[in-house]
Amino acid sequence: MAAITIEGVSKRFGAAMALEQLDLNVADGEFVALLGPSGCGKTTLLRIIAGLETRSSGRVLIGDRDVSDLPPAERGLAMVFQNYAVFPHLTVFENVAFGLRMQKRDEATIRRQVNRAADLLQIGPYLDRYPAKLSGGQRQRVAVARALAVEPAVLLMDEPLSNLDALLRLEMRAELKSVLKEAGTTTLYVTHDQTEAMGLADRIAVMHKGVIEQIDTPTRIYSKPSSTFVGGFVGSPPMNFLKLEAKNGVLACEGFSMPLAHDGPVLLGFRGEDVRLVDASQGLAFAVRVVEPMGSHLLLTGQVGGERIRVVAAPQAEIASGMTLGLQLDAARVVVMDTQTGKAL
Amino acid sequence: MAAITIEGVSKRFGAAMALEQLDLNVADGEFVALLGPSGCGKTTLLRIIAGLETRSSGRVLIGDRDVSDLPPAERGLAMVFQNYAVFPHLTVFENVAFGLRMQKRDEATIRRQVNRAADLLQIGPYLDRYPAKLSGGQRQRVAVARALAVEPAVLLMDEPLSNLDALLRLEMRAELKSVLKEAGTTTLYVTHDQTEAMGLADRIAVMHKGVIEQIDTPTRIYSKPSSTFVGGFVGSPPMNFLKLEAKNGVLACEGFSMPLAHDGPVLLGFRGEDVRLVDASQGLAFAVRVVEPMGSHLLLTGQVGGERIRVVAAPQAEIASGMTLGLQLDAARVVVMDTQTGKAL
Amino acid sequence: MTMVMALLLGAPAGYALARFSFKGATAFRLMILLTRAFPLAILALPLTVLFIRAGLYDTAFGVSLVHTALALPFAAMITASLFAGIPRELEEAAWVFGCTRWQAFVKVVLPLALPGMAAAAIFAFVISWNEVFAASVLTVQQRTLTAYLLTVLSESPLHYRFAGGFILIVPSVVFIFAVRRYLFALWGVTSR
Amino acid sequence: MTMVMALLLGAPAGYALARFSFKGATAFRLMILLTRAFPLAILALPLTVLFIRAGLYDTAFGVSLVHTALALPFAAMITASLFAGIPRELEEAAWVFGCTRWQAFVKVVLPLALPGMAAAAIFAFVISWNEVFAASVLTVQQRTLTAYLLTVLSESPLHYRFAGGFILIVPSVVFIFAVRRYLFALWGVTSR
Repeated sequence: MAAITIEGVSKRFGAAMALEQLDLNVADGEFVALLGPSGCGKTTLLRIIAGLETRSSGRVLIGDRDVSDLPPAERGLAMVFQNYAVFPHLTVFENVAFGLRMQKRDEATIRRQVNRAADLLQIGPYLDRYPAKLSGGQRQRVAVARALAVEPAVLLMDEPLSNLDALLRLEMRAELKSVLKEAGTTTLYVTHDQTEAMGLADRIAVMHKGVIEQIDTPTRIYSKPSSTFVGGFVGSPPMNFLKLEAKNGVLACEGFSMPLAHDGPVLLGFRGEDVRLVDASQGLAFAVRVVEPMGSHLLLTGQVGGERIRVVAAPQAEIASGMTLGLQLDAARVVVMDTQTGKAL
Repeated sequence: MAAITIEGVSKRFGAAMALEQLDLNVADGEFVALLGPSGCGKTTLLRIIAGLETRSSGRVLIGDRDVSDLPPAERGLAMVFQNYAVFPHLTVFENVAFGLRMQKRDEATIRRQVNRAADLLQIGPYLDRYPAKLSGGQRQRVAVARALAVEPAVLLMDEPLSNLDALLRLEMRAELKSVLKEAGTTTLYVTHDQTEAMGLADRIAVMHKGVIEQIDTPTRIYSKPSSTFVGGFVGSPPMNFLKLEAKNGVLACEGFSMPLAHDGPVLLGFRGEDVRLVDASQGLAFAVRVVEPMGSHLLLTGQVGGERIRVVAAPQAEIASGMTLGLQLDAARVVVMDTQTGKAL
Repeated sequence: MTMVMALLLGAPAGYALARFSFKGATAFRLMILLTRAFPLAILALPLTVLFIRAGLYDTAFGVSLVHTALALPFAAMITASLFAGIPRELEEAAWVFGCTRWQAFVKVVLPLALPGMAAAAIFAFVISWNEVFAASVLTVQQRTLTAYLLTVLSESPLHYRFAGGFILIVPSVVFIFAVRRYLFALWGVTSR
Repeated sequence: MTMVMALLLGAPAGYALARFSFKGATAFRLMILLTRAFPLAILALPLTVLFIRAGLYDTAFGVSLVHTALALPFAAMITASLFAGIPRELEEAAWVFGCTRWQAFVKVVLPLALPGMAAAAIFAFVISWNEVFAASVLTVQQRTLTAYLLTVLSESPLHYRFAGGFILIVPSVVFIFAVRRYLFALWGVTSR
């Protein structure tokens, strides 16, 4: 168990900056998710921490040790890869024992630790099989067991669930969360799937174009995003943004007003489930274009002014495309962004 | 515009039955989604309708015409492929015009229809480009425009959104829905993504192992699944099932009871958002193991008796893993399944 | 040297012919592999007899015919992997949008396979160019290569021969640089 | 015939040697392609001179050496595509779990590449087997193949020669059937 500290890490690929002067702290025993679209640099950062990629500048500390120039083997970490990377020529037992054997532990210790990891991930019955005989979900468990068996100070995970189907992903997510909580391992988890990051992490670091846009708890990332990018990337449907004009210390539109110490155009962000749908005569006029019955809710897509807005309604609501409804916003559940920078005011 | 009628279509691959005596009707102008896990036969069925695969038995009718033995070109349909299948050596214009050119329409008609399809899908600015210069989403639009340009009687779509990223998929879904509603084309849409099927379709046909398990509106598929498979496959989180014992015409557990004309063990199915969370002393004892804050809601995974249950709670609820809560079910919002067949009673 | 020129036209034409209608099945691919394993010597015997009977032996047409025959399996293999690289969906899309199988092939598959085919043809030409050099020596002079070279060695200074050799490989090198992207794809070595 | 036996051991050993440390870069791959385009005849000249000086000409060892040299680019190409087929993540996983680069290669890459290598070696052997037949004729008898065959043709009845040839190709055929799955992968022809 150890903290991870990243100080001013940069990475250039030729002329392109993949990572720009990045700082990140993961506390001992904490689970942090690196969330971002593909190409945002999240996997590069993880690989720099693992020692599989060289950094252009900056330092990586695990615990209090500067591991920046050590080979992967000496950093005291374990990793779970996107395609599992279980060794096809070794049995499940030997796969899980691989790290321990490299550490030259004695046979009894290896047996004990492998069995413990296997119990935790429920792969005990498959220990003698070869990975080719296992399903994707089982291979995934083997990869996690292999990582946990060495009792690493730090566990790195690179989109470990992205190759599983939806149902299995949901199941493995809950399982991973309870297993890692039990093991208490410091974990850095890379994903592009916001539901995974929300469900698993203690804190989420949202990355965009090589910088961390926001790092906070899932709840705050969701309800108080620090930029339009975070609001648009996290949550399904994404946050809605309306362009409004703030005047005389007040931001107002039909059926809504809040004090704001800013003059000029701003973006008002709100979640689709945080509005009240009222009669068209009250609130913002919302022209419904598409109604999608999602079972647990109705997803309405439509226009307010010229802007596309998505709103969530109760599943029993009788709404058809072509209708015009009124939206009422709650000042406690909105964010205000700068139109130029896209950052929260 | 025409209806699709499938009568007793079977497909054998060697000894394996891919489709078993399948019947399906898609009304004129209707949008039906074929939903199922990979390998359930949904794509095979679509390809048989398109004429790209041979059937082992049965008939396919489009309108009132038996097209079972016609080549694809003479069936009067259009198709959108999973990987778009836009021709890389033709410009966008020529791609969209391809079907019309094959029908030997005159140049003015071609130009008019291509432009109309391009306007509908908003690809007007790219008509002179080659597909290699387009993004995935734009290529997807080209593929749809090419299909709509021929004004097909029937439109077949094979997971057209599966290669797009999450945000784009959400956008294209709403767009597709309004475009197809405007065009009024009879559509059969294959997908493994239940949110797509729910959002888009007038009716959903849930397929499993070569048979259609249930065909109904999205709302009914969601709230009244006809089998445990449908309940588990549709909705996220999937439906929960508890094993209970029905006695003397009553099905009851703590805090819940409903009349049931069946004796013996049954499966009680309910949705995670349809329960009321109460004090542990009332209702079913629910031991929370994992709490995932999803922003718009909390996803609780835990145990009732020995069975895994997923429940949705309000985002503000203060619930931690390890707590025990009480569940109260609503008799109007449950389904009862046979333990043997998994079918609704 | 006229013989070299004749092959310059003859051999690639032969390869091109081989490519048009090919669509691989496993059995066929096995047969191709077998021809690779078939001893050339055994093949050469009846062929020579046949050639002498037909009056083709030691003529440009005869050599190009043999070359074409030998290159056919290679050409089939290459074109098979080229066609395999063209997604089936493209052809299927063409069918759905009104093409017959033949139209789909001409309108969709062929235009897409052409660049790769051209590259393969050039590559085949380069190989054949080298073989031709050897072949011309063998057929016309009726001596072994080594024997021939030894004779020449004793007759002409070394750097003349090397200069001649260099001129011969120049076109090969130029072609290979021009089409290397296709070649890597053909040989299945990814340029990661 | 002793020569055939010698190559049976010599040639595959040569290929195996070539495979161990290879990891491809674009420049290197280009060079390999160039050697394919390089006229054998030019190469043969200095080689022959060298061989005569070293007293290797017309010996089994000499032939196997030449064969190995000629097969090297082929072997490098094959092994490169074999190694490329082994996911990088497997090696990286080995590094993370405590291996040095060399250990990772020995413990992970090599065991995975071995079956493919064995198949490639056998295939190379099969090709070499055929070449050996020709080579033995060429080197020992100091005559051209065609000339030799024509001589034999006039001396022995046809079906004897065919029978002999058939026996020669039997092992090739057997081997090829045994390893065809690997061969298809090597040649990049998907057996869809």
